[in-house]
Amino acid sequence: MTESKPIEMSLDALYSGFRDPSTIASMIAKINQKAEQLTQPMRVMEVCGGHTHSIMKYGLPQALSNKIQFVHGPGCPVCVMPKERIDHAIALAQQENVILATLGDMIRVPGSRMSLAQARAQGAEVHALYDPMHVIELARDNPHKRVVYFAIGFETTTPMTAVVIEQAIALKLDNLLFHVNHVLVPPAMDAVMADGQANINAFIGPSHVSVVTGAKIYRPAVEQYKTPLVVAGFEPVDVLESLLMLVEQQLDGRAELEIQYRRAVTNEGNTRAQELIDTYLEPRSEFRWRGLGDIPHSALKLRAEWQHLDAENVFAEVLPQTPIDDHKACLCGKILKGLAGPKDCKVFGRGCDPQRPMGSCMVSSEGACNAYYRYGRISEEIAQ
Amino acid sequence: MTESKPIEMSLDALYSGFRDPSTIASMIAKINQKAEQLTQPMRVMEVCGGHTHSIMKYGLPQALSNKIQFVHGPGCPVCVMPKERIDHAIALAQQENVILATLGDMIRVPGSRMSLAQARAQGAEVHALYDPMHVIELARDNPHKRVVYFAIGFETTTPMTAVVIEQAIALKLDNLLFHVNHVLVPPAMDAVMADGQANINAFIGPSHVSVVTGAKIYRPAVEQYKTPLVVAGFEPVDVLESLLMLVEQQLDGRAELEIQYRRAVTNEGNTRAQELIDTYLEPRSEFRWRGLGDIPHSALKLRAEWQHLDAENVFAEVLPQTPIDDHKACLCGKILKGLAGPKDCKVFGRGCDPQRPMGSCMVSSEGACNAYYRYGRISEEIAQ
Amino acid sequence: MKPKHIQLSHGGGGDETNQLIRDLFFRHFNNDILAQEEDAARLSFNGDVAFTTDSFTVTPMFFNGGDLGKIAIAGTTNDLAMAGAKPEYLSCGFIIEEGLPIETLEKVVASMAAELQTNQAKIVCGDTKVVPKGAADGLFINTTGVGHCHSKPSWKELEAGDVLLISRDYGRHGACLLAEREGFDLSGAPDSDCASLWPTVEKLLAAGIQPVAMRDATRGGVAAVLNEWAHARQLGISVDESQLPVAPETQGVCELFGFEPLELANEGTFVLAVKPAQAEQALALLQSIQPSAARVGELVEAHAGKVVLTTPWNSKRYMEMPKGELLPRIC
Amino acid sequence: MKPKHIQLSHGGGGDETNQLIRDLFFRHFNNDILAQEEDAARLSFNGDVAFTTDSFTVTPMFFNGGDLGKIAIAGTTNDLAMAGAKPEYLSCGFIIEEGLPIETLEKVVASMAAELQTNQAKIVCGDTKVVPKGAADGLFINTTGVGHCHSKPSWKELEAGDVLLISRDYGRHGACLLAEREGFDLSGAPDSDCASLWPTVEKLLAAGIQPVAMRDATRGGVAAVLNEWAHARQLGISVDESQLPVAPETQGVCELFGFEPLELANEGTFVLAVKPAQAEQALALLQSIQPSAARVGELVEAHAGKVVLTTPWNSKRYMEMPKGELLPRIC
Amino acid sequence: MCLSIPSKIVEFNPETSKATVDTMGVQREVSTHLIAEPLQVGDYVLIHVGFAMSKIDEDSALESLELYREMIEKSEALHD
Amino acid sequence: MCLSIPSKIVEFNPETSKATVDTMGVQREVSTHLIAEPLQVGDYVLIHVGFAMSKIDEDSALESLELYREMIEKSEALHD
Ligand code: SF4
Ligand code: SF4
Ligand SMILES: [Mg+2]
Ligand SMILES: [Mg+2]
Ligand SMILES: [Mg+2]
Ligand SMILES: [Mg+2]
Ligand SMILES: [Mg+2]
Ligand SMILES: [Mg+2]
Ligand SMILES: [Mg+2]
Ligand SMILES: [Mg+2]
Ligand SMILES: [Mg+2]
Ligand SMILES: [Mg+2]
Repeated sequence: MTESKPIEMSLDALYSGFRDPSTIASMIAKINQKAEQLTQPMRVMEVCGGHTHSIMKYGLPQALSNKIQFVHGPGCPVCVMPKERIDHAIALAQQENVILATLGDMIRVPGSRMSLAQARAQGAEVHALYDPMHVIELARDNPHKRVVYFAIGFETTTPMTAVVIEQAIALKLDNLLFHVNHVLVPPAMDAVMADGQANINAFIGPSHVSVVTGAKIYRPAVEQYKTPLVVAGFEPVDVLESLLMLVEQQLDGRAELEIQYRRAVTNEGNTRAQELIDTYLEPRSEFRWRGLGDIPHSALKLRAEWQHLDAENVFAEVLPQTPIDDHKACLCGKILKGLAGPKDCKVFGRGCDPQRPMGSCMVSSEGACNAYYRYGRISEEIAQ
Repeated sequence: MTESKPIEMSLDALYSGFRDPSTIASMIAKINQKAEQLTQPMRVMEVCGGHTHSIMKYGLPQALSNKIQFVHGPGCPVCVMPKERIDHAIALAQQENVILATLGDMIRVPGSRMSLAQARAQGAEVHALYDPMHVIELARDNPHKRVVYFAIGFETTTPMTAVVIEQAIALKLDNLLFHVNHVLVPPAMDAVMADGQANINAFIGPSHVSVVTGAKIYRPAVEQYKTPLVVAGFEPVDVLESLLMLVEQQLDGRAELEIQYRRAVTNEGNTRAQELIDTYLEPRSEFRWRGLGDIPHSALKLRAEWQHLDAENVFAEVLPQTPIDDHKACLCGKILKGLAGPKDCKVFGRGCDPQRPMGSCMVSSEGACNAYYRYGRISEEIAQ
Repeated sequence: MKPKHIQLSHGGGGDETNQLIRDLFFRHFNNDILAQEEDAARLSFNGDVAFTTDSFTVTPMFFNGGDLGKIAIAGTTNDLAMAGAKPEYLSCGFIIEEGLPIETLEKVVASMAAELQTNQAKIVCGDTKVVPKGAADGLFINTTGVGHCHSKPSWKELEAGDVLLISRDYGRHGACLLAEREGFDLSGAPDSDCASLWPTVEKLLAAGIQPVAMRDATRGGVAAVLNEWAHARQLGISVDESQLPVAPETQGVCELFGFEPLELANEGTFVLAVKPAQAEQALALLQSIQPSAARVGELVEAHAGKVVLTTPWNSKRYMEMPKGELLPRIC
Repeated sequence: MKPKHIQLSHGGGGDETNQLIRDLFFRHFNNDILAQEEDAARLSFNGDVAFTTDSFTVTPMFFNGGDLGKIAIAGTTNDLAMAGAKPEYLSCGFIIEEGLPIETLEKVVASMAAELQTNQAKIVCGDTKVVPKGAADGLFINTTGVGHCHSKPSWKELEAGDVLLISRDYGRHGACLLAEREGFDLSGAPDSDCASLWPTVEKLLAAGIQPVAMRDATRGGVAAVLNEWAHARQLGISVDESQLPVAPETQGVCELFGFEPLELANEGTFVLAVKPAQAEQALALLQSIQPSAARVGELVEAHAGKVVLTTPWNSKRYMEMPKGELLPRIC
Repeated sequence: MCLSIPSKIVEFNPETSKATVDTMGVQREVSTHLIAEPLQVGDYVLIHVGFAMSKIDEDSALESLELYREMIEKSEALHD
Repeated sequence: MCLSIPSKIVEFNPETSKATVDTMGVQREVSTHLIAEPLQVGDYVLIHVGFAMSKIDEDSALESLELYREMIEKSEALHD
């Protein structure tokens, strides 16, 4: 075997390189080989829904040793959105001369009576955007209507909302309001771990949240819960390399914060993005998460000086304020802590399914119950 | 033959009674018999387009002696509308957030570049109403737009516009404006007769204009031009009875104002309607008529105190002000005076036809050229 | 939360589309061919067939005497019937606006199913598209029909001397819809004539009537049919005005707005040309079904290309080809 | 002042309608049957025919690789071709929004005429409706097609062991349209695959290939076809993920918005099931027409009703039935 | 000019100045803002673009109709 | 969470804070408001909902890829 040429940088290298089947296969082999040495199964929570998607799409659980078990975390912004907030969006969209805009598949998520897609079908004006900046155009093109941007997402998407707020202020767009639902990863991790019950041995840390925040935000959790965390990229090779790093920590008895996704994540993150967020937004005293309940300081809102842009303030009278509890039978809280699996839930597949989700974990394809409903039984079935 | 029962009042009697084929036949026979005594053909102008319609629809020229010749008058509000006024309507309709509303088939009439129907097809918001009161609803339903009522018609339709103005003021509808094009019959009759050239021996006076104004408005013309006028209903029997009355006047050497349409027309007319008109509208110094040119005091406008409701005032900047002359080849002026017939026009049927009218008389089915184009040649053709 | 309104996802070609097709269309249109669930229906024909299409949009969707669904079947089966063909198989294409209540859709579909029954015809293939709110007006339906020819009437066979009959009083559908137009607000207007004509045609053929030509007087009304025939054959058509059957309430709507009943649309009224020898028998048969059926005139050599109305006092005038958009007359 | 835009009067059934039909539709679709000017076309058939319908709405109306007119013909002739039938006769129904530039309509009609040519098929009857501005989105077209069957593939014949081929790389049409969606503003997206498939099917049949089943992967994409087949036959379908042909630019659009190429619509790409003995020959023939044609998997007894993808590292997962509305993924 | 048709009042509400009128069996609501005289159900009025524009003088109408009947009778007598 | 994809800058306008990026042959305009470092054509960035959210560290990416290649080579060597 001769020495090969150095790899050259290219877009293709960035894609194919991290999806390469042979790399995946060797990485799997290497993990499985190391995992042999684990004395008991390692329960790894991927915090982020994007990772859940990759893990499912590339069939990693099947390929990996039973010693590696995945626990799907709370990191899907549509799944964790409590019904009362979706009801807010619908109530706003149903106002005369109000246009509600939000991102992508958010409009499919059911509130207590319907989804935004259903509200739209019934006559409310709802726009599913790809690009948050489009609300600026929407507000400009509809000077006689008020446009409400229903802002959702974890730390990844928050800076984009901040840019839009900045632009709206600069352009004096007085018909553009914001309904802010940006949630934060660290408090959610705390909510999972805090009671000491959770059965989680390692974390795969979010990719793009970390691009914004920097890896530093996970340090307190790693230290407090003595649980290793590797910030991982989204590609299958990224996820596998991170798993390898976690297995190695486990075998070494370490509980450290590491970064696998070094090509995009630093310890400090994107400081300009952080400053922008800080200028316009501040933590709420608490926010209700579907599946996890009320979590202190777990979401953002507009700062006091921008109250006139806050749809929660401007439309206070028409927004329903009753919190809606999770369904009693729903085990999402336990599932998120690694204490139960979807099959343990009495209504799984019988009352709760992706078409009519009863709990957070069934809402989007990144939820644990949803993923299990769709893929989970495949090993049994394929085994035939 | 026994004495018949008295006729009873009913809607049917009001319709069928005045359309009864035997009555029509006897009336025709009686007129033709009397007309024998006329030493030369009697040229009767029906001032009103509605009468033209009846005369054509019931085939009266064919049934009547050649001694009775019809001259179709200027009394069709859509035909006499000059192109520059239609251009106004189009310019208004094409404004952002302006809705233009007008009555019925007005939207088919071509201006200098297109009709309102074409403007609508190109994106302007144009409503063809049956009932002028609907502009009130239109203005209410579109608080963020301005609604312009393009008011058209002779004295018949003017009081309805006055009621709408009254309501708009009472309801403080500040987004409802008026573009007033109401025209007056007496100045148009003057324009036809004034130069002494016109070859007209008798007038059939309008039905419903007269309901509003009373027959009194024709007295000056009858006296000045020593030409008899009979105010006639619209039904075929009405028209025929009026003709009979005119033939009798002619034979007696009289030139009087008579009313055939006594069931609806008095000398004084509807005084409430007259007062309403007077409250909101006043004569313009002059108004251009298609076919007849500029005629002094021949149309109405909003009174000075209602200028803020006047679209001609409010939108002065966007309204084209160049008057558009009739096509040089067009003989409408002469045709209206009974000095020429459609066949005398060089472009009749060759360049000027109902689909692309060049002159006033071709515009609507009540115009002389239009009527002749459609019906006029039938006697020749049927004779084969 | 089963949706009560059509959503874009119902048109996406996925599970929700399939559910809609199965729960609604298959249930109401159920038949052996549709049950094959092939994208294209397989049919078997021998000999001459007629093939015709129409798209249906009607405002309001439900009106006195019918609805969009009834029209969507009657309209296309009538074109087959007018061609002397038995309506056998139909396709249907739905274009649905996001937000249409599923209940509304179901009413329309049930009405289609009932009207298919009248014709003993089947929907054998279909298509469903959902467009975003505002991109269509509720529901548009296309139906395309095919069936064997039992007779071959054609306007090309029209000759001077042929007698023209009309199957009932005309202008009802147009008057009915005008009355429901926004801003007209009428009551007491006529019911639409909306109906399938094949049963009538079948009886005519069974009685030995040989129709020279038939045409249902839809858009443009009776005036359009007669003018098109006169123009196409370059023959005259002579119409006796006093024989024209119009219901008083149809006339009433026309008086109010200055419309001409001859120009109003019909959805179950047809003009039939027969040889003089069969005119009386055909008329009697038509009148046994609709008493207002009438003999309206005949084809003549004179005034080629024109339709001429004769009044009782023997004046004549042209019956004109209608203008496109029906607007209330001002004069 | 000849109008440059469609007006309501063009749909009124009067002179203006007739002019539009004559000047535009007859001119472009000109053929012996249409020239008869009957409301229903008269055709002659002997034996089995396929009959299918589709309505077409596409935003934007013109896109890279095609337009509404091309799709309107290709879509329906493809359904006939997939049924093993030669596209012979089509009807077409236009629903036109008031205000559509007549030039636009003519471009669409000319494109239909060209695509008919590719199929050697004819439009033999039609219908035109005009709806008020705002009541439709520019132009909707329904076409319904009929033609003799030259073969009778059917999903009902699918059996375990049958090999599944795809005629070219998939997802292009969906990716092309997504790129033109408001707010997406992409350049460099793939051209649509929009094309008529009968010429390809004709070659397959001529070469002696006996298709077990064929389906064009339109709305819902390849994922919908495979899932429907698996579900309908209660057989499994096993797909080798590494063999699935997707163009890089199609993949690019999907990466940007989180779509799955298998779920994107195609308008000229089909899945073909053949017996294993004919698989190689059929694939070679398909590749001679489109080099990206590929063998994607086979029917199996296992995991009945499901489509299972196998990765190169031998992991398996379900290929899912697409959700209805394509929305960019947030996660 | 201006189409106008005889109709019969079947309902009348002086407070809203609205009447329902019948035209050959078809009913419609019209405004009576332009009529100064008292109106009542059974009256005949002329309707123009949604407004009653005047009452119809029944005596005069009947007088005309009687006149026409006489005329026909005379002319028939003539032909007899 | 949150889909984000590597793309290459093919055009950049610092005044409008807009860049055109290429993603597997597809081009799109994105906002660069969130990037503090200087950008230039040829740079690789991560794109999320219409924004460039960070530059990609090329050295680090190549380092990973080299590592993977070595790993494969080793495991192949193992199997040989
Ligand atoms: S199956 Fe539904 S109800 Fe049960 S745990 Fe999962 S999401 Fe909750
Ligand atoms: S034919 Fe036309 S141009 Fe000639 S007089 Fe009549 S309207 Fe005028
Ligand atoms: Mg709203
Ligand atoms: Mg406007
Ligand atoms: Mg048809
Ligand atoms: Mg039809
Ligand atoms: Mg027909
Ligand atoms: Mg289809
Ligand atoms: Mg089809
Ligand atoms: Mg199809
Ligand atoms: Mg198909
Ligand atoms: Mg038709």
